[in-house]
Amino acid sequence: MSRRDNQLRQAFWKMTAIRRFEERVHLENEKGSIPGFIHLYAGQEACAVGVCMELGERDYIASTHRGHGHAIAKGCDITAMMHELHAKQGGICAGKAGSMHMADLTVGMMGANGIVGAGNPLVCGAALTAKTRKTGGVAVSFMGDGASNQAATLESFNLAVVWKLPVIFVVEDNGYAEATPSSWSIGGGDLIKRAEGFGMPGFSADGFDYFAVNEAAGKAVARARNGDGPSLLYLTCTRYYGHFEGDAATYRARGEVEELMEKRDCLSAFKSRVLAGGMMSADELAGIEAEVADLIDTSVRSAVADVEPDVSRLTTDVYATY
Amino acid sequence: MSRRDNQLRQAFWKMTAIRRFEERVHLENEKGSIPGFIHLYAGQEACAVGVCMELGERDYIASTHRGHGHAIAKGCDITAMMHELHAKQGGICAGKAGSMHMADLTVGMMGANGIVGAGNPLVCGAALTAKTRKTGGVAVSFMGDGASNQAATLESFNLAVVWKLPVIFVVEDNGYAEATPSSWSIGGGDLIKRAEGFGMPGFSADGFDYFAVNEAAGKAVARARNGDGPSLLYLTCTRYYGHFEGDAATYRARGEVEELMEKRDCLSAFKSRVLAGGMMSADELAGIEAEVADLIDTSVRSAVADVEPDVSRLTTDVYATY
Amino acid sequence: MARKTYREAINQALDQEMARDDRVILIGEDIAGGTGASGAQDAWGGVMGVTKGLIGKYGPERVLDTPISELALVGAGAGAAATGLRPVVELMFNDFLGVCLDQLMNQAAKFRYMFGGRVRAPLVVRTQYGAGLRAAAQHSQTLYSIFAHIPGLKVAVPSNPYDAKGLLMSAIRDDDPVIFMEHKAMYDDIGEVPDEAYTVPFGEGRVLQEGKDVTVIAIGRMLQTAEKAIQAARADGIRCSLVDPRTISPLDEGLILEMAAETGRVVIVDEANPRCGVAADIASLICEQAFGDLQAPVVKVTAPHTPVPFAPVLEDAYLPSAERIAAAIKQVRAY
Amino acid sequence: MARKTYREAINQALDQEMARDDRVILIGEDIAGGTGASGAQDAWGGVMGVTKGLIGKYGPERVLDTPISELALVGAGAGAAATGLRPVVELMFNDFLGVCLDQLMNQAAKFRYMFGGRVRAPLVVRTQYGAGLRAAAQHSQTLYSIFAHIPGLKVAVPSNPYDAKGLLMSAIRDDDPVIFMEHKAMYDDIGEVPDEAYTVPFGEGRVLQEGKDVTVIAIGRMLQTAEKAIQAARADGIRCSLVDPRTISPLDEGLILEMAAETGRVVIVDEANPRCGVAADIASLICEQAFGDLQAPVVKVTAPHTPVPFAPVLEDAYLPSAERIAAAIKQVRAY
Ligand SMILES: Cc1ncc(C[n+]2csc(CCOP(=O)(O)OP(=O)(O)O)c2C)c(N)n1
Ligand SMILES: Cc1ncc(C[n+]2csc(CCOP(=O)(O)OP(=O)(O)O)c2C)c(N)n1
Ligand SMILES: [Mg+2]
Ligand SMILES: [Mg+2]
Repeated sequence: MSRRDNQLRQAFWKMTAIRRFEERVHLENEKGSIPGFIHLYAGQEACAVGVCMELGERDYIASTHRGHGHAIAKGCDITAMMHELHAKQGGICAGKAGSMHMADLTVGMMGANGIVGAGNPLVCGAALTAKTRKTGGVAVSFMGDGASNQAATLESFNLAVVWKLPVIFVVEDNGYAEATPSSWSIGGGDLIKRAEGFGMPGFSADGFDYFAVNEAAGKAVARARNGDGPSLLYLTCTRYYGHFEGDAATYRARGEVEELMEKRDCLSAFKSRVLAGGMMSADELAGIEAEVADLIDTSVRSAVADVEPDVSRLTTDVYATY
Repeated sequence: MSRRDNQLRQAFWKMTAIRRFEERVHLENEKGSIPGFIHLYAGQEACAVGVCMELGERDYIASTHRGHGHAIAKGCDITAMMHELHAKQGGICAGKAGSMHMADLTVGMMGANGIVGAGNPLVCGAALTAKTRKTGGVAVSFMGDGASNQAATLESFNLAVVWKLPVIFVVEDNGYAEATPSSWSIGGGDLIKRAEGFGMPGFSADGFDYFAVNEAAGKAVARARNGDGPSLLYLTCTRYYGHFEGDAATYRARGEVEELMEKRDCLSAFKSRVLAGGMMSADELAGIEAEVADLIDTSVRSAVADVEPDVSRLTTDVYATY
Repeated sequence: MARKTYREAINQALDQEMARDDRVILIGEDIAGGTGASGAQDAWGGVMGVTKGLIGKYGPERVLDTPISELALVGAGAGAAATGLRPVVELMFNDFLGVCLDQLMNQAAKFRYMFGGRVRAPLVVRTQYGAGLRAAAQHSQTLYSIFAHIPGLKVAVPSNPYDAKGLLMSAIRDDDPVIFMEHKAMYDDIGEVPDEAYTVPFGEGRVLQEGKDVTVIAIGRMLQTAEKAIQAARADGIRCSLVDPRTISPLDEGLILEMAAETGRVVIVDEANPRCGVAADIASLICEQAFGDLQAPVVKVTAPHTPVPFAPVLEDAYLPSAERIAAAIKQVRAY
Repeated sequence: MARKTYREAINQALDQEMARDDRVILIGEDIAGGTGASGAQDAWGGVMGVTKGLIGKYGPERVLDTPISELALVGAGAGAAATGLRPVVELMFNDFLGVCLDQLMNQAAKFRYMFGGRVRAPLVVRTQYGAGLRAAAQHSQTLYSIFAHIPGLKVAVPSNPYDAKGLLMSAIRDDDPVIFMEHKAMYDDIGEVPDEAYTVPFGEGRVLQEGKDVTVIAIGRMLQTAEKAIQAARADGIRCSLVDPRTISPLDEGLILEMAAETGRVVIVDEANPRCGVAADIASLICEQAFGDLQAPVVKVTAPHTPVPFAPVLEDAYLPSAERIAAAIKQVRAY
């Protein structure tokens, strides 16, 4: 199999895994087996995967409150994630993180984040490490449209440009920050222009289209790796669920989501494209879907069977050294 | 006397007052009679005065650590300011503020500020008051080039645009933030473009030239008063003293200040222009200079003669109601 | 008297103050929700639905949705307060104070002092605190000790619907910046709340019950847990007083000292982290000012010095429990 | 042993650690100064000249000037720390924590706990605190109590040049985020400081003198004032012990309790504001754990609950004075 074929298999595997993961989390949360504040990523898969397919082991990403998709795309262990959401000892963060703080630095995932915009300074740091230690790595900050108005984000734009850091700021404009539309909250309405106002180029792409995202991400990543500094990648997309589990999303026009699901689903688009282009076969796709479904099932069973963290863990891990 | 003539008299009076005030503060600080951290505004007079001549009583300004010039331009009592710097009971803030926190809300001066960028959210609030109460007022935030990279500033840009506030963000680019040149610290190097990236127009003007500043400020203020929202006013200028009193300013090229003083002094330029244009006479100018010199002298004598705040004032004014 | 939830009590306080004084405005993220959207307006009324319905009554000029910009909007609140409005800013979670502290600590809190007493900053910041909803480390903190540390701020921590309404009305009428702490797990708590306007004064604590053996002082939601512990202690024949300071800055030092002196045995319950927290603050007050009356060490029951964990089993252990409080009561009684 | 200033001691600690470990980098505003300018490079070495000369030795890749962007640069420090560097970030004045607290409180401090113990964040934030230089309300605060309140942070408060060097070396080698508090009025203080590298461990206080009557515990620069007060008390025949906790998080509870128990009479001196401050924290520790040994109330001598005023006469009254401390010593002795 060629590298490209392999890439496509992987991309489809990851996008499917994210979708099935989120659907299952939705159900488990409804059943009451997953506690806490949950923000689902379903609908935006092409963004996380399109970008992360351009990244390797030495690269870092920082994520948001809506972090499951980025974590999976960057290579976090799905079973460990499922354990985490079930608040079990075998969780990716031993049950201390939950949905909003999942991280695995060993695969370059610096964490979901409960503070909007907070990942942006952090990737400046990861990029500084890459630059100082000459690892060749880059650092990517995923954020939402709402985050693009946050102080931390904007200050980081400038710092990354001044320090010429290998950073890619990825804005996933899914139309809303909670109940507030991005068309209202982003002054001027044009984040490419905003990026340019800080002296970095912006690339935009259709976030429903894996191939478009991947191509644009490739440019931004190459630029960063080349030592040419940061850039912004602006992706339009949508989320299928409410802002968090429990949000009725009445601020969206009636039928808005359904129409997008039908016409612009990133997984369907991917499938049509690879089938039409003869890049993957229907069997291959089905095989991956089955494999993923199985993995998600197993992960839930495994999570349910796992023990809760021992109460003694309450006071461990506050410090590395005491 | 026509309104315009009167305006020019006032502008010259204020610019001269700022210059003499700062020169005197420099001396008094050297003598040891003015304690604390002092940042002098001399050299930038055309900026503060050029803008504030467009403002009236219902308008507010917020200032910076380098606030004496803005305070005088907005109409703060010079004698009370001098008392404040001498840490006396009769100070504009009863001796509790010193140089970095001078304020007089009754004339629309919301305060010098020790936190770079912090005035920007505050003017959004003053502008919100004006908008909500329909006072017709506008609010101006003065800031330095360095402040244009601060989180609070950038977030305020967006908020002012989204709320369509009657705000003018005035950046006085005096070339340096402490020892750091603005040519290095401002990503992209173009604040007009940065403003546009947030969806507001930027106006630039030669900050050495009172007339240019005043004209540009007029446009920005008119726009805000008209309900058309915020804008940014970018002024290039220079400071004559070090960043603070005590800074040897070795980061500046040798002779840089001297050359600017000689060739680009805003007071000299003002005088040449009004004399050449027959707008004011040499006698008038000299009269104002003498009047100002006298005022500054008197203010220092008065400040020296004033008492220190009573020690009992240490614990008053923490709250309005206890 | 009507029964209302904590949420409804707060909503009514806002409503009545907005009706009474048109300088009162609300600012916050999605406090209406749907601003500029094609779907429903007032779609949220805040993440917990507390401000629901107010935009309908007072319009978008007085109920302002915002971009995600806490620093700018808290600062705008401060600036508006200094220039004639009486803004009530919602900081969705107190954990976000990390992105807006400057405008509270260095601006609003210090205006009056720095400016020699010549300005008022009648700003209210409403915010949610507290653990218990499995919201993990960045959405479960109890940070009022930081606010109380800062001179110039006042801090109210209502423990029930009645106080929530009365303290919020006081806060809005107060000429100083007030941080108003709402516990996120209490919004559905129900209590007697008069329909008419009333205020609960700042700096006046309340004695919920009196007992001769031990004085329990608890903050916010911990009153409920303390009540359970006191109940349990009663089975062992121990009678406790229970004190709710209601505002922690100003603090009703007189009442606290008096109640401490009465029993000579004190337990302080607080769900914040212990180091430099308000429990330590109150304990040190008692030890300095009521030392002669003390019969036993002043014992603090607080969260441990850890972030808030996600896993329910850990979070439950994090929060002071009725058992731990009861044990502390027994301990000081037996000392 | 060489005599050095507090400033030189800090500079040497940075220098020696940078030489020893090339993962150590410095980040801050004008910590070199003149970057990109046409005049002198390394023009400042920080506003107080503490980092002077280091860019010359280690180059601009390891000594990074920045735009005025504390939030981004503290966050960059946190991100760099989590990914393999050991950054030392200078926050010019601790008062600026208002603009960068989130990256400390919610990010760096919580990484390890949130991530289940699977990451280290060896970040040091050096910052200036303290009153006395007529720098007024926004440049004179003492905010370490806020840092100490936050689990996950360690907080060092060196009171002399020797400790400044040794604690900073420990801080840089520590795998947790450390806030390193430098008093702005102490940079020219001189003391014995070995030229060779050494560390002063965290969580180990120091007894500066022993006396049987009263135990005085003081923080940072207040050690000097306390020494004067103890001297004055000696004239009245009162013998004091003097304890320097050196780090306030972790706190050497063992030493504090032992020293408190020895005399049964304790005065705590701290220049921070009193409410929820470290003085209250230590007092409450003693009252809870050493109650049986106490002969007198634990008295705190702190700044009042006010911002720092500008006027020298007010600022001098704001700071705890030797007279006030001596009076407290007499008071607890006479109790
Ligand atoms: C600093 C901060 N402010 C507010 C919030 C509450 N909040 C959580 S998610 C969210 C909306 C984020 O919108 P966006 O960035 O577009 O991301 P999306 O949810 O669409 O993925 C808000 C306001 C927060 N977590 N942090
Ligand atoms: C938030 C914050 N960071 C840093 C400082 C320290 N500081 C005071 S003035 C200054 C430089 C400001 O430069 P600029 O904005 O260009 O104003 P100028 O001094 O040139 O008038 C700095 C870094 C501060 N006061 N506040
Ligand atoms: Mg969004
Ligand atoms: Mg400047």
